Amino acid sequence: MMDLTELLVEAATLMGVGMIAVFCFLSLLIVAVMGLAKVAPPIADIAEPKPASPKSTQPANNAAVVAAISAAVQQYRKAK
Amino acid sequence: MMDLTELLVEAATLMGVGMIAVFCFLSLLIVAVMGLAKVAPPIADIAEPKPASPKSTQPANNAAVVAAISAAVQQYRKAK
Amino acid sequence: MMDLTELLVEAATLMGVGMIAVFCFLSLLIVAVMGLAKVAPPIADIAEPKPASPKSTQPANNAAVVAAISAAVQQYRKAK
Amino acid sequence: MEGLQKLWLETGIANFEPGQLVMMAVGLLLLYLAIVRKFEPLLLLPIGFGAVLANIPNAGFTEEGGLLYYIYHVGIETGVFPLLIFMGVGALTDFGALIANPRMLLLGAAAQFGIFATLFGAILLNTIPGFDFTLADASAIAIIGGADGPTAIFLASKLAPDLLGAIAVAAYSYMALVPIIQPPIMKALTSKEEREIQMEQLRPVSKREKILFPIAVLGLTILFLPAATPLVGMFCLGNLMRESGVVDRLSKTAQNELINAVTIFLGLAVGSKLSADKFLTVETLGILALGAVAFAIGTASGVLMAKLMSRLSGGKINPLIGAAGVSAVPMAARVVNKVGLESNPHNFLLMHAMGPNVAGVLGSAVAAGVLLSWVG
Amino acid sequence: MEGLQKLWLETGIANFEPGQLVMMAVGLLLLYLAIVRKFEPLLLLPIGFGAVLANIPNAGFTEEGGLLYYIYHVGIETGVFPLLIFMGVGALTDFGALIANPRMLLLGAAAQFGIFATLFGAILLNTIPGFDFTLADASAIAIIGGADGPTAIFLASKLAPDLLGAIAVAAYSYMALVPIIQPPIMKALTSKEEREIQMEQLRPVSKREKILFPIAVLGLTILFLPAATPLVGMFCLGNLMRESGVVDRLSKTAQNELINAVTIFLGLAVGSKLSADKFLTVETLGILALGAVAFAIGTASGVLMAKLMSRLSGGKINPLIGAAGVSAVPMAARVVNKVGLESNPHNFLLMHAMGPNVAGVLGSAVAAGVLLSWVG
Amino acid sequence: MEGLQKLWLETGIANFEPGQLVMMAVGLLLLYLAIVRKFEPLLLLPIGFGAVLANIPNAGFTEEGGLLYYIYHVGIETGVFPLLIFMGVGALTDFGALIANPRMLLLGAAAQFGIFATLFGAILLNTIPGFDFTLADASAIAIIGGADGPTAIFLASKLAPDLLGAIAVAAYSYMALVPIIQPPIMKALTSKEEREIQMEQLRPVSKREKILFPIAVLGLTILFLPAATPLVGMFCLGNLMRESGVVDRLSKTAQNELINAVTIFLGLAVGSKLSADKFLTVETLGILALGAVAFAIGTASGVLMAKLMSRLSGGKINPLIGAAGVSAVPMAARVVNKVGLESNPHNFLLMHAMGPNVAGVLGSAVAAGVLLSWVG
Ligand code: NA
Ligand code: NA
Ligand code: NA
Repeated sequence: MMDLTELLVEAATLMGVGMIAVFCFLSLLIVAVMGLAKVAPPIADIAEPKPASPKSTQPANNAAVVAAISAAVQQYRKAK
Repeated sequence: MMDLTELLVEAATLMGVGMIAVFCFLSLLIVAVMGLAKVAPPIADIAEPKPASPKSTQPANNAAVVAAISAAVQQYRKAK
Repeated sequence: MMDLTELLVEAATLMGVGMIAVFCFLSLLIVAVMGLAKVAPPIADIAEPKPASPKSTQPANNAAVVAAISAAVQQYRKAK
Repeated sequence: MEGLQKLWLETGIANFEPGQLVMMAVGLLLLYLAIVRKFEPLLLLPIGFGAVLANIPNAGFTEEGGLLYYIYHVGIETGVFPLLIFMGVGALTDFGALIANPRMLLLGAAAQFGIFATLFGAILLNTIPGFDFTLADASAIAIIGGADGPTAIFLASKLAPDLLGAIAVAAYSYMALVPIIQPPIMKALTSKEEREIQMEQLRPVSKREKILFPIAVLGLTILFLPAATPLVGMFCLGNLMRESGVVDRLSKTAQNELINAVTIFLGLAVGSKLSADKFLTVETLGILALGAVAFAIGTASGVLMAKLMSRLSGGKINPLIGAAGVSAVPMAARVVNKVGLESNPHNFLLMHAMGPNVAGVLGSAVAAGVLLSWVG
Repeated sequence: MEGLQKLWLETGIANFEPGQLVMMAVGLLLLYLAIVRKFEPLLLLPIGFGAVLANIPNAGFTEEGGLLYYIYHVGIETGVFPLLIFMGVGALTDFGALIANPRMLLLGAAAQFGIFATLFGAILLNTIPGFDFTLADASAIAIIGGADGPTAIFLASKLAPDLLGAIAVAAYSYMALVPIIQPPIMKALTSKEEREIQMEQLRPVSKREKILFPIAVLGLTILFLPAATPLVGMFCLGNLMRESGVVDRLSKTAQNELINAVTIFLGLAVGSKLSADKFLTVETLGILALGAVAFAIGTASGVLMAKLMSRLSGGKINPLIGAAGVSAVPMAARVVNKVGLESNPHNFLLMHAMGPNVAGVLGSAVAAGVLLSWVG
Repeated sequence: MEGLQKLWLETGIANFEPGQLVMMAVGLLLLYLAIVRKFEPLLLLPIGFGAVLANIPNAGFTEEGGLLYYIYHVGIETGVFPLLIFMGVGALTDFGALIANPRMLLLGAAAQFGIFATLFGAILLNTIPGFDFTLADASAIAIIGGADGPTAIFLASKLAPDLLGAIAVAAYSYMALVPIIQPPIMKALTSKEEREIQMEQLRPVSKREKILFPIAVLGLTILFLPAATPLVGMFCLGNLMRESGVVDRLSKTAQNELINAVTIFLGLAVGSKLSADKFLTVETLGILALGAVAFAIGTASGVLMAKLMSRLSGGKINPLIGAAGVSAVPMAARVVNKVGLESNPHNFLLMHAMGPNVAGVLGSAVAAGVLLSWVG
């Protein structure tokens, strides 16, 4: 294939390009995450979900969920 | 393929035949379920299975069941 | 294929060879298991692992284990 | 710099096609509906995510060797995933309410008129230029009216794989919209007095009846509609494992880990069918419109049948429960309960609506069998 | 009316062949045995259901594109499902009793005489017109005497796939019948004094021995019987995961969800082999007869070996425990316990019988390896 | 006697090749490391066991029709297994610490220098006779420095399947050795004062941020690096299922049974690549050496980057946490915590190190994407 020098040059290029790409990408992600913090009001959101979740996490629009719960309850009762 | 009129006629036929088939089928099922109610004495059966089940639901004719239980017990003890 | 007599002879041979093989194999295993008993000091080993296991059974060199535990704890809390 | 340019040429930005962007927006919309609006999240979340993944340029998810390609071919093209889901749903379903009051099966039958009327409607759409649905296409679209996801996916994978994405999305979306679509229709077709009817408590059902029920259902399907036996058979297997009480290990796995794992894969595979060339067509608009019509007709015919039964029974049946005949378990039954409570705060219809609700599952599986044996 | 006639021509009623009806009855019988009689329900329920599904006319479960076709080809033809079950059983098995008293392995060896005697018997059946078993067929049939389901299915899928259905059904049926088949043989071959022998309590076994045991078993199998390594290897992997204590997550999944899901599929796939042309033959009668003989001979040779060991040990071994050497874990060990208690109400043999019982699993896997390396 | 000789010719003893014996010893060594030393047992136990099974003469595990052959072709060659593991790891990962302090992503970036430097090193090894790594080989080897098992297996299966066994073994071995490899490097590059720096408590993170985070990560990957979307996409799917809170059923299955079952199969399949002709080569020595170098360089570059950030932030960042940027979650974070406590017994760095730690997972997935889009 390629001779060694060419390969070494390509590896060196890839080293540089790769690190630049990784840093650029993760830097963009930093910006994006900082943006998220602005979109989302941190504290209200943290306080809120806990009490809501028992009712709303599983809206159970299909049979599976309701049935699963009732099945679990039944099994629990049997197990006792 | 077929021209539109033919298709419409076939769709209409299928509409009629399909609804008849669905009604016939589920009507037969009504008859069958009513038959079940006669075969099975409802109340004795309801009272009976509960005490029997702990012993007999899982006859455990193969290793899996016994071992599963002992494994579960072990895990439970470890977890404590 | 083969005629019946040949087959019967082969079946008889296999019966003999098979039982010899099974007995030899399991006899070797008896020797091996007896060897194990010498390698492993039974009592110290039995007393020892229990206290060690809670900490060390799952060294959790990767994310899965820690996260699994924390997830389980969270679910347990939610479930309460 | 040349190196960075080489990478740049591979970026999504440099390769996006407009259709892909639109389909990603559709995927994100489904994620929004699933997460924020909690519309059928168990399916719409994986479907939406699958739609996003399938439309990434240069990622090859749906090309040979790609993850979604494998999942689709192994699970959907073969029909295995919807059948396993059906087994799990069978293991999760309690037919007690239906066995106690088997007449409710008639409501499950009536609501299937939504399917067959929509089939006719889909063919009628061909009169509009741009539409060219075959009878197989029309059948696959019409099954949306059955309000049953795995049935719709199974039928679409057999009869109209190109429309699978749109059909599945429409089916799950409308199932999630049941609380919005059904109440006005239910109120329009019933009087206040009818909605106030209280129903007698259901009799208890014996274990033996519950064990024999899935066997009876399968038996009748074998005798009269073998084309429906893949769906009905796996459903009955799940239910028999549940009710027999002798294989609790298997039943528990079918109800939990197995159905969960398959649901993830099924959703991703359905989402992978949301590609621009298949979804951004006038047919999709037609499918969405027909789906809404199918639901409305199914609801109406269920309620009308219940009204008829109510008259014949001397007012012992609350016609609202007819709406539960479309299936959409257990959402439709809950809607019935809610509308019933609005008329009479002491009128709890939930248990009574569970009968027609599970009857609707059987009804649409039977309708699917009729379509398969006619068209397939 | 023409339309209804079209549907009618597709019904099961119009298409049933007599053989299919008989096989469905067989399937229903298996369901009855599983649910009502609680005979090995974890396998017989899915097998029975699979038999019903496979014999539905026009449903295509076992044709290319059908569900059972896929499951069979993916899981049984490849041997993957029985091996995964074996891994799970390994993860469920505690070899403590055997490690404490390794001489019990001789009982597990002796009981395999049931296998090899039956092999000879199967060939002998060829003298009757209508039977024409090859050595491979005879080997697959003989393994029924091993009283181990996955081993029988694995061997039959390799040596005699056409007989797989009958062999699997016979194996599981006789395993369920152990409490009926074994006691008379056990009583006939032992005196009352022998049955009353009490055995010494087993020594405790260290964790290190339990970890090294599966490695030792695998090592010997590699050295002397590589043909048995698929079965023994997966069994030892499961046991090593269990005993090592460092991969409890994996061990738990292998013992539960994985083995459960595979059991459902394995059962359905085995059931799909119960077709009229394969099952309603004189060979099946022969297989059923040979299977009963195999069990009886295995039980007898186990007991006789235990009698010999009892004599040589100066009466420290209760010969009843030899019957547990056929495997059929843990049923055979329980039968030993029960028969022991009948003679002496204070004589609990359960723990002592667990040693020969798990030895029987290894013994039949070794026998399967011998058969595979001779015939395969 | 002839018969016994026939069996003898099939034994392992009569058929062993020396290379197989050596590879079995390697397999046993891995089992020892997994069970006794508790080095990454979840992977090294199945890998070690797979290596033993794959090298049994006459057993055919890795030939067509063998168990490991099927598992490898179905799960590794397709890339499906590592992607499912990644989905599970995503469902197990809490990004809270990283969202609270996104600058930590720079540490996850810096540590990837271990990958790219190793790539150059692998090519440089070609100057030594006996080595002939292509750029694809070198890329697959270099990813060991990413300290992330599924990423390494995924990349190796695409770029250098022949080296897969050695690469996977090296990756998991060094991940297990993190507590030994990292501390000396960390101490050599930091002063005692730096190691004593206490960091501020992290702010709480809202549920909405946690839900949007995986979507943002996937969005950027789609825009800039589609080649990384299989890995990043499945990871984000798992994390979205976890954080959305609407599909707890699915998330739980992805975190438990699914990842457990796949881990068993993945380990066995990787182990099946440990054959003598592929593993007992000078390349393997090179891979092992390069892997150690990659880890060391990654650790050093992470720490140096953290030192720089510490200076720029006026001493608010403890440079030890840079070492966690290699990933090896959560081991590297724990090592940071331990080394921190050695300098200052009140300095708990665990939570602060979790940010760079999970950033390292993303960083190496991004690096894998760069390599795939350059070389693949
Ligand atoms: Na329906
Ligand atoms: Na046996
Ligand atoms: Na990394």
